[in-house]
Amino acid sequence: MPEIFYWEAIRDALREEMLRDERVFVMGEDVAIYGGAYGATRGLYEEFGEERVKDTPISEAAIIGAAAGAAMCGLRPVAEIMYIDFITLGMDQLVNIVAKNRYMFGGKTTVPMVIRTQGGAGRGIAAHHSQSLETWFVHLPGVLIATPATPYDAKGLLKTAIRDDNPVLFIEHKMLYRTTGEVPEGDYALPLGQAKVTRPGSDVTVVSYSRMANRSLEAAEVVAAEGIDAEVIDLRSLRPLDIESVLESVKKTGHLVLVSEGYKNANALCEVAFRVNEFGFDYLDGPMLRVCAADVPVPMSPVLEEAAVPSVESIAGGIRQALAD
Amino acid sequence: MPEIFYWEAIRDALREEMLRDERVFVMGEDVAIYGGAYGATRGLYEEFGEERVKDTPISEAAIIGAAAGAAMCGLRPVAEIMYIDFITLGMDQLVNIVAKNRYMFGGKTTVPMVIRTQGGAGRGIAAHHSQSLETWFVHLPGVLIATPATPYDAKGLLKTAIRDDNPVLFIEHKMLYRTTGEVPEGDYALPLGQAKVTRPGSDVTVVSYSRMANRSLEAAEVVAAEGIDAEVIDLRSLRPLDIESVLESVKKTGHLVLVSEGYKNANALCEVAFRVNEFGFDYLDGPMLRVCAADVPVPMSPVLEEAAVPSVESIAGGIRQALAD
Amino acid sequence: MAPKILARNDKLRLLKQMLQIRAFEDKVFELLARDLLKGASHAYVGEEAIAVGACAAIGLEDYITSTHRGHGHCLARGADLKLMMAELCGKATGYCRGRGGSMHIADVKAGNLGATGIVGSNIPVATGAGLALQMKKKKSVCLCFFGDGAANTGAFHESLNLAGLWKLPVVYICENNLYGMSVSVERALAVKNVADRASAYNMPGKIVDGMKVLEVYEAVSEAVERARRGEGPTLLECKAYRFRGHSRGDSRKYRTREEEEHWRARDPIEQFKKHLLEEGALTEEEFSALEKEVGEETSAAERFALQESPDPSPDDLYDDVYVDYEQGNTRLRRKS
Amino acid sequence: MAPKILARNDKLRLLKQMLQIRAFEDKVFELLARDLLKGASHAYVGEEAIAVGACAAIGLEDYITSTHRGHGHCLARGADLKLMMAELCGKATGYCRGRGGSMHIADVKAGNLGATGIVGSNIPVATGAGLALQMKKKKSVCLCFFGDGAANTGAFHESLNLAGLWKLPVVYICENNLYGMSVSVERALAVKNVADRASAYNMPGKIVDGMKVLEVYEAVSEAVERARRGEGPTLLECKAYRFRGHSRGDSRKYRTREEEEHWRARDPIEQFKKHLLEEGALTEEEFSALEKEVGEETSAAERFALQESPDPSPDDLYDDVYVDYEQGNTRLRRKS
Ligand SMILES: Cc1ncc(C[n+]2csc(CCOP(=O)(O)OP(=O)(O)O)c2C)c(N)n1
Ligand SMILES: Cc1ncc(C[n+]2csc(CCOP(=O)(O)OP(=O)(O)O)c2C)c(N)n1
Ligand SMILES: [Mg+2]
Ligand SMILES: [Mg+2]
Repeated sequence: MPEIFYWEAIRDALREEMLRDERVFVMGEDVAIYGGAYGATRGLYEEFGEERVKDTPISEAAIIGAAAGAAMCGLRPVAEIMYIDFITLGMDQLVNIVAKNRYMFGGKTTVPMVIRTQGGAGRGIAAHHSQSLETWFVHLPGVLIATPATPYDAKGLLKTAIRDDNPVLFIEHKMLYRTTGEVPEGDYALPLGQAKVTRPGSDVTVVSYSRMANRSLEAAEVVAAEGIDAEVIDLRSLRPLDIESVLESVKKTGHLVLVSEGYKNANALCEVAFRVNEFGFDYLDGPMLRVCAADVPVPMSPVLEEAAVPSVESIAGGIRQALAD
Repeated sequence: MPEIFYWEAIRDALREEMLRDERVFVMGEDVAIYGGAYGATRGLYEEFGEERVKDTPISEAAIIGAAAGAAMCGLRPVAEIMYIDFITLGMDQLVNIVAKNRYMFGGKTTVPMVIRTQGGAGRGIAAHHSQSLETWFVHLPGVLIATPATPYDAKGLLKTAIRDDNPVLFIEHKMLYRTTGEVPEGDYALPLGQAKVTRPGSDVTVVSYSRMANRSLEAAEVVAAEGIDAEVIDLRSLRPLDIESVLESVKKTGHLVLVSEGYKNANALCEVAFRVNEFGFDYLDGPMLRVCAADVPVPMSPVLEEAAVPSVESIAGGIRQALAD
Repeated sequence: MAPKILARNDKLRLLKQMLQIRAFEDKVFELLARDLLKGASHAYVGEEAIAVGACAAIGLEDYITSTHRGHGHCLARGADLKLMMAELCGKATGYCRGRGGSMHIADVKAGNLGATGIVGSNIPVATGAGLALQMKKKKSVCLCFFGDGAANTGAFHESLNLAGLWKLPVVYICENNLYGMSVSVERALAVKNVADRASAYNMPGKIVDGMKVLEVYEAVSEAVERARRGEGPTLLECKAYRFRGHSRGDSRKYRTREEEEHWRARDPIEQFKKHLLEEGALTEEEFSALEKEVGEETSAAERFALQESPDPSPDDLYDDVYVDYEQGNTRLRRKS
Repeated sequence: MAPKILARNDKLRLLKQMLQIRAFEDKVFELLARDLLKGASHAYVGEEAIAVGACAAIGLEDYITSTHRGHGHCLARGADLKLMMAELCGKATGYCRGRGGSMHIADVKAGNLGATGIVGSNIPVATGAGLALQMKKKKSVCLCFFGDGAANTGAFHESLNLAGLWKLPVVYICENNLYGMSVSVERALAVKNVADRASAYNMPGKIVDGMKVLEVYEAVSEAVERARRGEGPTLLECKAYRFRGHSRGDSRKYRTREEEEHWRARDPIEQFKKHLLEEGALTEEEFSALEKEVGEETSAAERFALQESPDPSPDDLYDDVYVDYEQGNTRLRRKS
């Protein structure tokens, strides 16, 4: 299988879906001529023209709201919000229109749209460009949420997101665009809500998503050298949430470590913890443990930034502690 | 002690703080002539004039952002966002400016402001006027969060919020404005971060806040008749969070029920659950249980609305189940 | 291109719609007072000419977006009084199966993209509808209703800029009823007229007498034709007045009784009736008959809503949050 | 009231500031290329006349708000090059103790309310600063810098409406450098000029040659005087050009090399230098000496940042999220 970049996987998914379905189009800031801040729409403008690849003004609320209106009128917009930090500017449209219109209107309309955005730290670009805000949307009925960690997942999940009749928040990670992975040529779609066991293990379950799923895997290798056999699960989507896979694993291991780049306090993975408490109380041999971003605005200084989000070492530390508790 | 309405308690706190400190002022939609959508600023305009009680255009982002600017320049604004559902429109200002400026600027500035808003269901006014969105802000470092359930707490906590040098999100509940309670005359302030045991008990701990704290108390009386002795804790503020009081109680009871009017999925009280798991794992005699709002946009129909948020009966059911598990 | 001259029948239809809106809302407020209807209802009474005149200018393939004060838009767009009343009463038979209530009525298939409880929040949606119509190369348009208060929201600005830039087929119709809740336009809008803002978005702006249904009809028709020709959006400001308070329980202390009287004397229904009488298109008897007919329809709607319609079942609470997925207790699953 | 005529010394100070900005940023890009500096840096090169001309028009009691392209504002407001460079390098000695970096420099006590990474997001903050000044009955003002792209954000609209309505002492200074990242003004703004929007907020609007520092100084001085007199805000649009790409890694394929050449020929420093030479306020020797001085200051700043400044300690990570509270492992507590 050919190895391609994460950004290419996204670009390919967009391109193939635009070829497949003429209702699909792309809009957002700098998505056309520039090809997207992280290059994920490169070449689309040249191929499809400004009819279907639309640069917009800096107007996040209008981008999300107009995508919603267009979706209700039969198109399938893929709107890009350049950084998830900016989604705050279109929050009302996302929360009160996109997520609610179908239900609020009695199930008689659909809002089939994708919001592509990206989050995460790692570039030293500080508090307004480094957040991981997915938790808010896990706490919001009405949108599905994909968080791919690999090129393979990115392509397959984005195709599903575009084809799904529900609004989907598709959250990429800025530090993954230039990572590579094997991706089969041609069409495939991956279901939302199916976690992937990326490393089978028997001592402790590590649950994560997005970039931290990869770091968790690295951490598992670190502790493997110490004789700890960790099972690593990449959730891949936060709604639907594949809690069964987690429960099955915890049943086997008795220990759970949750890893997220979101702020620690009230992190979305607390939901995973709560359900494990609910449905797997007796599986647990000790407290569940979490390794999350510090509850501080992400600082610019590389030293502080590194300390603010989970590292391979802090995840490994979490795994050790979970077994020590 | 005189009994006054919740709205009066808020009005009195505002009035007394405005008399005490001339830097304090009120701004928001319909806060002046109208006296606030729920009447909590009634009389202030007449007493203090439009200099210090300012009706604004319908511009939530500007309200929050201007309050932040004014706060950084030495005033102490109390900005009202009429419904927490509308805070989505000022989300960027709240999240990226209000909550972050101090830290991001190296601790060299303060943003001493209060955002008063209200949430909750109960009036049949549907999905855009009935949400309980506090969870998002629990998952946001930089703001303190008060959620008073009684007139006494409302007055005492609002005074503290206004005097605090941090930004405080002060979340009232629309169904509480016309409830009454004893409030001492004159000045008093209550610390943020101190939960209140509103009913001591020995069988199970019920943790809640805002209107649901009152409902939890009612539910405790219901199950008391069946011989279940529930301890009820009103958190009163969600940041700081008084986890010690919860732990102390669970140590005694061995069972925990969490009650929130926010959406169930990834509800802020999962944070309480997580910490109990972390620091009180051995206290628990069974799974923690939660009674939250359904994961649906709040429907208008009274029948559905009632089904969508915790009721005395569903809380009582939760308490019973926690002991049965 | 001049707007189509309305035939007598058309005019009588407009009159009837205005009467329907008023009768419907009088009934709504009666039911609110009797506690048979819950929630908040924002009355359109006094502003009937705007929705009715505007919707007369569009066809079945066109869209509208509405507001929190949406009964008029709905009815003028051809909604069924029964389904509307049922919706306001939160019944399973209502437009939104009782989930939306007054502030969230929609009928997307019939071209009504819905009301909203968030002031200004449908302006981006209407803009997106315009985008869809443009991309599909339809000659259709979207009418976007909003209030004077909404003209100060960020959503207004971002949307009108986008529409002006992309020449989208949207007609932005500001219903300036002089107040946003209690705050008068002078205390909220930095300029005198909302229409003065059109030039900031490279679109024509026009002030219209919102108490005159034919003036509204003509202005909207012209803007619609412009949009259909691909020349882009228009901002129309219809000056009007809401006769009732903002919502129930509003003591209206922000405005004088004199001001109210002044505007009541310009009642859009009375004016239109007089006009029709004068041009011989209507007799007093016909008017009474129309009133009676509308009254009966309203009563039938009330009956339908309160006596013939079931409440939604709590068992259906979780239905339709998502398409093709079902929410179980522990997990949201794709239906197979 | 005409703006104060600048003395020779003042003019040389302006020239020096412009040179400082340029040298500072050249150094920043050098350090970025050598990987000694992390993060994103948006260069102000080409636009120096705006910040320098504008900040010359205000005093110590006044405020500014800045943007993501903020080095110029900072330096013109009197920032210390060393502390700035340290901040960009994420050092403990920087303005924000290394937490802010390029996009978040602030010095509130010295009247700089800060930069921001969110386009448009300081426009409400500046408006609130104006409100505070008005309420405190100060004669001070706030200068609010933002880009052409920011003029299409909701925050712009809501803020300018509020300022126009309340006559706040704010001067809104749009730095129109023809692009918002890759999107040209023609492809983003529905009207020709941002200043055309002033009338929508009941304030004067004026287009200024942003490549001429004295023109900027005069226009801002006039607007400042107006604000100090209590007559309210002004919207100034300074037309300029950023000589570099939007940020590092921008291949600038959205604009032509000819266009770049055209603007480079209008270099604000060259123009001002020429002007001063012509009026005899400056000699070539003095200019060289100035350049040398600035070069040395820049090197000193580099040295300070890279050699004399420690990184922040990870132990301080949790400091100062809140005033008077400390974050422990399990609980945020009020310090006693
Ligand atoms: C974003 C938002 N802010 C505030 C409100 C509360 N509110 C409901 S209607 C209204 C006034 C709206 O004024 P306008 O746009 O002129 O419409 P009108 O009610 O006069 O028809 C307000 C402030 C709201 N629903 N949404
Ligand atoms: C709200 C928001 N949207 C998008 C971005 C990404 N971005 C950073 S700078 C920029 C262009 C800003 O244009 P303009 O306001 O003209 O300022 P300039 O960079 O030209 O100085 C964009 C789109 C952002 N930082 N914030
Ligand atoms: Mg109005
Ligand atoms: Mg620009």
